[in-house]
Amino acid sequence: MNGIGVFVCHCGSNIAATVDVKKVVEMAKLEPGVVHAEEYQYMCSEAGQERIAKAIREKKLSGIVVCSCSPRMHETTFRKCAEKAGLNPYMVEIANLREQCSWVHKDINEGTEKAVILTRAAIAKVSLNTSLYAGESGVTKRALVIGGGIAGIQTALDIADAGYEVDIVEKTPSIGGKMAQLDKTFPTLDCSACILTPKMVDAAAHEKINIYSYSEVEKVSGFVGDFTVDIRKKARYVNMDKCTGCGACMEKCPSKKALSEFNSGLSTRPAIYTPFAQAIPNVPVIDPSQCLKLKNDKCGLCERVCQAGAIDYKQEDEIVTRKYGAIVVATGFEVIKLDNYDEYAYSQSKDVITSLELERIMNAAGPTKGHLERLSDGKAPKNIVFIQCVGSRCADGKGKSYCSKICCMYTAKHAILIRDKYPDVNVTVFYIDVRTPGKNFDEFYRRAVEEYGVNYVKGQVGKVTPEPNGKLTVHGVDLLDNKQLKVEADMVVLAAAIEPSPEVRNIATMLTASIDTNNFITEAHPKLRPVESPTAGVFLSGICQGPKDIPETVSQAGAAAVKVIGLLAKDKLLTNPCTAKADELLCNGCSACFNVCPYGAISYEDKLINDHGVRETRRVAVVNNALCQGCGACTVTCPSGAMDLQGFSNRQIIAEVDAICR
Amino acid sequence: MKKFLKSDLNALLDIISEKERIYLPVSEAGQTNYAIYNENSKVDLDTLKTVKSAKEVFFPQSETLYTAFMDGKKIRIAQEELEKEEFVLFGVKACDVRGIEVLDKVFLSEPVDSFYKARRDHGVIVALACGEPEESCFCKAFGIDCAEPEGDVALYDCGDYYFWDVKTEKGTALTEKCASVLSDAEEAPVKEKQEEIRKIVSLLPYMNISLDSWKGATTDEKFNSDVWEELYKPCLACGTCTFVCPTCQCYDIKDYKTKNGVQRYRCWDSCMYSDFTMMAHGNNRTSQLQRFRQRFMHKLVYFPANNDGMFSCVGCGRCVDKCPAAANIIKVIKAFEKEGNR
Amino acid sequence: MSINQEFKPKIVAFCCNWCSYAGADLAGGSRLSYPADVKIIRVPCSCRVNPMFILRAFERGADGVIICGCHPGDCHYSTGNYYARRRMTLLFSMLDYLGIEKERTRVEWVSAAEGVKFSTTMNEFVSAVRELGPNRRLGDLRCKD
Amino acid sequence: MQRLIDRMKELLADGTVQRVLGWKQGDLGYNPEPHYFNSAEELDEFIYDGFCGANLSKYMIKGSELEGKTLVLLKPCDTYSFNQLIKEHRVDREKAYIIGVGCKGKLDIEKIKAQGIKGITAVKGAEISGDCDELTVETVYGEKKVAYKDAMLERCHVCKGKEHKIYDELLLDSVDTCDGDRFECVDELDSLTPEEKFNFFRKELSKCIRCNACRNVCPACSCRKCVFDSNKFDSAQKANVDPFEESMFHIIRAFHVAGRCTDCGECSRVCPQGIPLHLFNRKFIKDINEFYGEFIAGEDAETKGPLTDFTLDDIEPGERR
Repeated sequence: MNGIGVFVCHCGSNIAATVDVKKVVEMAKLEPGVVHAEEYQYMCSEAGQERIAKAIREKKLSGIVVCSCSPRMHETTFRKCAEKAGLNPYMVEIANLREQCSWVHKDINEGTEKAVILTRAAIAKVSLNTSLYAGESGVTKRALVIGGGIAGIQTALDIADAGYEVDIVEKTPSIGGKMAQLDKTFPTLDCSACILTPKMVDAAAHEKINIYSYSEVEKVSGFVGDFTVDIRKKARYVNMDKCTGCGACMEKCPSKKALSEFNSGLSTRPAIYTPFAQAIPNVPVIDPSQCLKLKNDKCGLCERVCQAGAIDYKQEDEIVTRKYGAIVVATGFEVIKLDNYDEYAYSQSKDVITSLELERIMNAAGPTKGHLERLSDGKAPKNIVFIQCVGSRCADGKGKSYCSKICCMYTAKHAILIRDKYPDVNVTVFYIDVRTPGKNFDEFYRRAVEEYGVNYVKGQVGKVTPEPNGKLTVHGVDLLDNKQLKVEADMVVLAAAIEPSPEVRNIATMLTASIDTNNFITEAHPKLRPVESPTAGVFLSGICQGPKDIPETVSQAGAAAVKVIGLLAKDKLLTNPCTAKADELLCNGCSACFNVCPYGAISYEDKLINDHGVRETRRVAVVNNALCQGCGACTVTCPSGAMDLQGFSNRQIIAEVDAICR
Repeated sequence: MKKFLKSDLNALLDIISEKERIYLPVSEAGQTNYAIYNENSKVDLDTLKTVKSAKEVFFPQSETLYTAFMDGKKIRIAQEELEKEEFVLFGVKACDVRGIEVLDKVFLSEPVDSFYKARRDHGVIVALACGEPEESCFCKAFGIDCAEPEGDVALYDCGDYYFWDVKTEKGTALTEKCASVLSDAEEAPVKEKQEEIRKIVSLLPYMNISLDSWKGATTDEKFNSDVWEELYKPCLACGTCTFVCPTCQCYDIKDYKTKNGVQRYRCWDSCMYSDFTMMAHGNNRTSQLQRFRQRFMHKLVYFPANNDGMFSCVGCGRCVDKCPAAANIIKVIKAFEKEGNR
Repeated sequence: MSINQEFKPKIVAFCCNWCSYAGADLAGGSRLSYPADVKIIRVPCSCRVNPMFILRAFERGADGVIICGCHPGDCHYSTGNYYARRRMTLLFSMLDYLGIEKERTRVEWVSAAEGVKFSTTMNEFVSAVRELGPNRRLGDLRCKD
Repeated sequence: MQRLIDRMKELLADGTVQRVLGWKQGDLGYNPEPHYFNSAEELDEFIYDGFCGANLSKYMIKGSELEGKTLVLLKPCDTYSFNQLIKEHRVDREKAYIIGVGCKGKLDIEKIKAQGIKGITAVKGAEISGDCDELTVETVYGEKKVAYKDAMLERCHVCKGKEHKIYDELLLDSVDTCDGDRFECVDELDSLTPEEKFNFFRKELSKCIRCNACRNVCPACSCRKCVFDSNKFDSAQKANVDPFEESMFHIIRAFHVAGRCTDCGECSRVCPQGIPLHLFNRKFIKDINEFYGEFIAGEDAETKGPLTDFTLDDIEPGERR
């Protein structure tokens, strides 16, 4: 390589104030291989880029170094500029003279000296650069949505409406998710089912949407544009094609002791069941842990009453393998277990409930048919205490450090609903802060206080004691009045924290998507790429990314859908050319690289090798360029140095080290 | 014949080292190798064999030939200086002395190796007759008498004294410098010592090994033998035998990138290495069998064919001692003997 | 301290592209200064840093080598820094065992948001190396000129 | 030993194996060499005694390429290496018929010579069938006695145990030889000041002649082409020009085998300059055990090595546990 051009940018005075750019140019000219060096006010400007292009063309440069701001800022700009001028875009290196030199050093001598060294390092590196070319891979025009809650449904609908096929994989027998369990929604108090059910029906009816209910993702391989996913369709023991959804089986089923998941365990359901009346698909499943036929080969009643002949006790799990271009994770949330919070007596008293349980109690289809009553004795409560932040905002490690975000609003909603329907019930809310950012949220909260006379107490509750008379004593503190409080209550409602569904861990591993300490999936960028995961082709919808309320979830679902549509609209994807590459002459086939590759990009082949005249068949590593993301883990684990990373090769990095230590 | 008290050894060395460097066997971290003498050196003349032979004094394991310096885009080249100071190589055994003779054939014939020659011109060799020869020794097979070494001066360890026998002009000059420590001596104790050594030599297992079948051997006859196939198998392709050998003279020339230029140096190479004589088109010896054969063919056939029958093995036995796989030249010689008798 | 104040150590910092290099950029953007002795080499991930690079730096006269990567759990490539952590833990322990002062090597997890941490880390590291003086134990004599 | 020879002949005769990889008698009583025996007659020169220290597992890399099965004799410690080589796809289990041979500790001729014994013509008492209690060394300077233990290789004093980790059949008895703690040497060095540590290693490494014996004998160093022989890192330096050169070579070599080294001790056994190279490997093994939990490379052929694995809460560099 003998034609390197160096372009030093002043960046106005950003660089030039603490770096003598003329000196940098002068020193660069002395470096081996450098045939051209110049400085300019703004290299990134059109005029600056034209200078670079001109030099590339006129001096037939084989590589360029731009001494400017961070490569994170303008590397792409200068690569494009080089490409336009006929130079391979990967023959460009950036010396970061702004963020990592002029802006952090005040003395011009020091700054200049460092700038010269950084420039040398970039020259040393670029002289070992090789032209790299982005590969292409195809796109399977179908998306997979994992999770059939409101997030998944909305994402699927939006993608399908754009004309692409979508599969929804939902682990429970019906789509609908947590929203289906809610009674009303804040701040407008619409009936949750009334707004959700039509969407569920739309999804089921959409010709582009295919729902795998009672199914789970078993295995994911492949990469953006070309994922292969194994879906386990759990045995339903009911033939979906034959079932008419008449419900006779459920009525006749003699085993009715199982706790209803849909009613948060507050009522029971038969062994053969649909989670709720509006379930989609409206096809029941048999719970094998409850079914007498499956357990003891007795009963068989449902088979007899089913006129459609849909019952099939011999049904087995089925694995379906499907190809997808993109995957959306919409796995939602669960309410945390309250084992760590027994001071609130959740395990001791039936009248201490979670807010989600209250939703079911308030719901007309719920265990109490919508009557507000104590679960212990069925009496109407007179005093209800709500405790906020149970397990949220915990600094002590007992619960979650984050704010669950939705609790303040749903508690206000519950308080209003109760006061509205039962004006004689006293409602007290213990809170740390009331957080109401959102359209019409604060107004809603103020209505609870001002219109509905809900008693908000700023302070925490230390203990709830069940009394012998069936009442509960709430020991709290009022921080504003600075006094201890003892409130007698008939019912205590805990705003328990929410956490990502437990299966998200497993799914994240399969997708090689990273999760944070709270099990939320990490977004590619917290601000600028909030609906993408760092793994290309994997997108995030709903609470799997962080706590959200319904409107936020729906908008994120739409955003994820748009990202998916944008991906599926392409016929070809360009792959990152900075990938690992194995030198088959040096490869031992030892599998060390395979063991550390996070993307499963390395496989082995038995190949006939000609090693300087020695011909033999050897087991050698082969990198799939479409899968490789270029982290370089394999390059270090490889003892012989057979594995190298294009764009960051061993010799390039060593050349930089040498230049810096010169 | 002169002599000096063993207790005066340091005095003698100090006298010499005032003006000249002395290379001699020094014990360091449990091993004895040639090193430059200083007042802290743990001089060890008792250990029979240094790990590396004395050849490294004249032909170091690695030496710079020249250095190129970059100054901007200009390149300046600095030739490495030749040896110009006198030095003494002290305590060399007979086999190693012969080893240097072998190297002379290579480096002093045209084209002369100037680095080597300069060192040879300035070095005085003080040899030392072997005290207690060991089982791996077989110098006698090459006509070397370890009881009477060549060199500029020959030393004999006799009781409380080292006897000092001057052999050359260089030796005489050195003797004059050391006159204050040396005194006149009779030859009888030396003769006695020599007989003692020769008697032990006659008992050693390898000393009477026969090289007859190798004298005037044709290349084809040995080269194409099946024996190699068996012999090379244990070889691990390390360079131990080559690097401890007093006569192996192959070297590689490499460049080392310094901060502002390049240092061109040469270093010992080993025909056991897979990249030995590697060329752009590939390698002319692609298997370890070929590389293994090369070494012994060179010692026992090629070298004598080009040097009036002089073998380039001196029977020091270092490879016998050090080969990690116990493969060595003795096993080669014996295997061919057996093959010949078959 | 007084003698060493003059000593300008050579510090090589390997920074992963996604977190620490961005953290260094943020330090720059926030004008948080640190000694000019620090020169950054951009690598895709801390797991790209080969012990060969570190020894090479010392061979060539570096006085200290620091590796910065994403916080464990935040790796752009999800697991890279976990491998890097094990490798560097062992390598640095070995260097310590061979008598190379511990203070010459360091690993620090610096996120893209931690400009302040980047700058304070570099300040600390440089002053620790300054205390030690030049690296005499791992350099190659041929690189001394 | 006759039992062993008979069994090997049997296996050769019935075609189970095509050849035997074992040791052939030397001519000095202490220098047997690794050898492929192709016939029953050749086995007359077979030997297995206290001087058969060579670890034959690495020879099976080539052995795996030969036609048919090779009967290979592995001592307990060699089986760890063999497992590790299987894990790394460098040997073919199907091509090997492993007879696990007992071990009563292997001898180091250098230790005998270090006692001032010269001119050795024969050594008695090293037979595997014997008690391995005392050696009688015949020399041209007379007969000498050496306690077997005093002539044993360092590695046998800190033996991992006499249990074979992989074999087709076992023959001959072992004797436990472990009477030391293999990490004591590491602890001792760790307790020194940086200056002292540095001086110790500099002295030892300065002896290195870059003969590559340690590397080439090492079953973990199974690279087709070593990184120090290739230009991948601009690191191909044949010479020991500068002390740094050796440090770099040995640090990187130890790092490359970290988590893979079975501590078979061959590197130290073969070093012509007597450099205690195992000190490098032991350090890594000790650290790995301390930091990531007890791990013995080659205990099986499946477990992921510690450097190709991690846990979320691994120790941070520079910390101690």
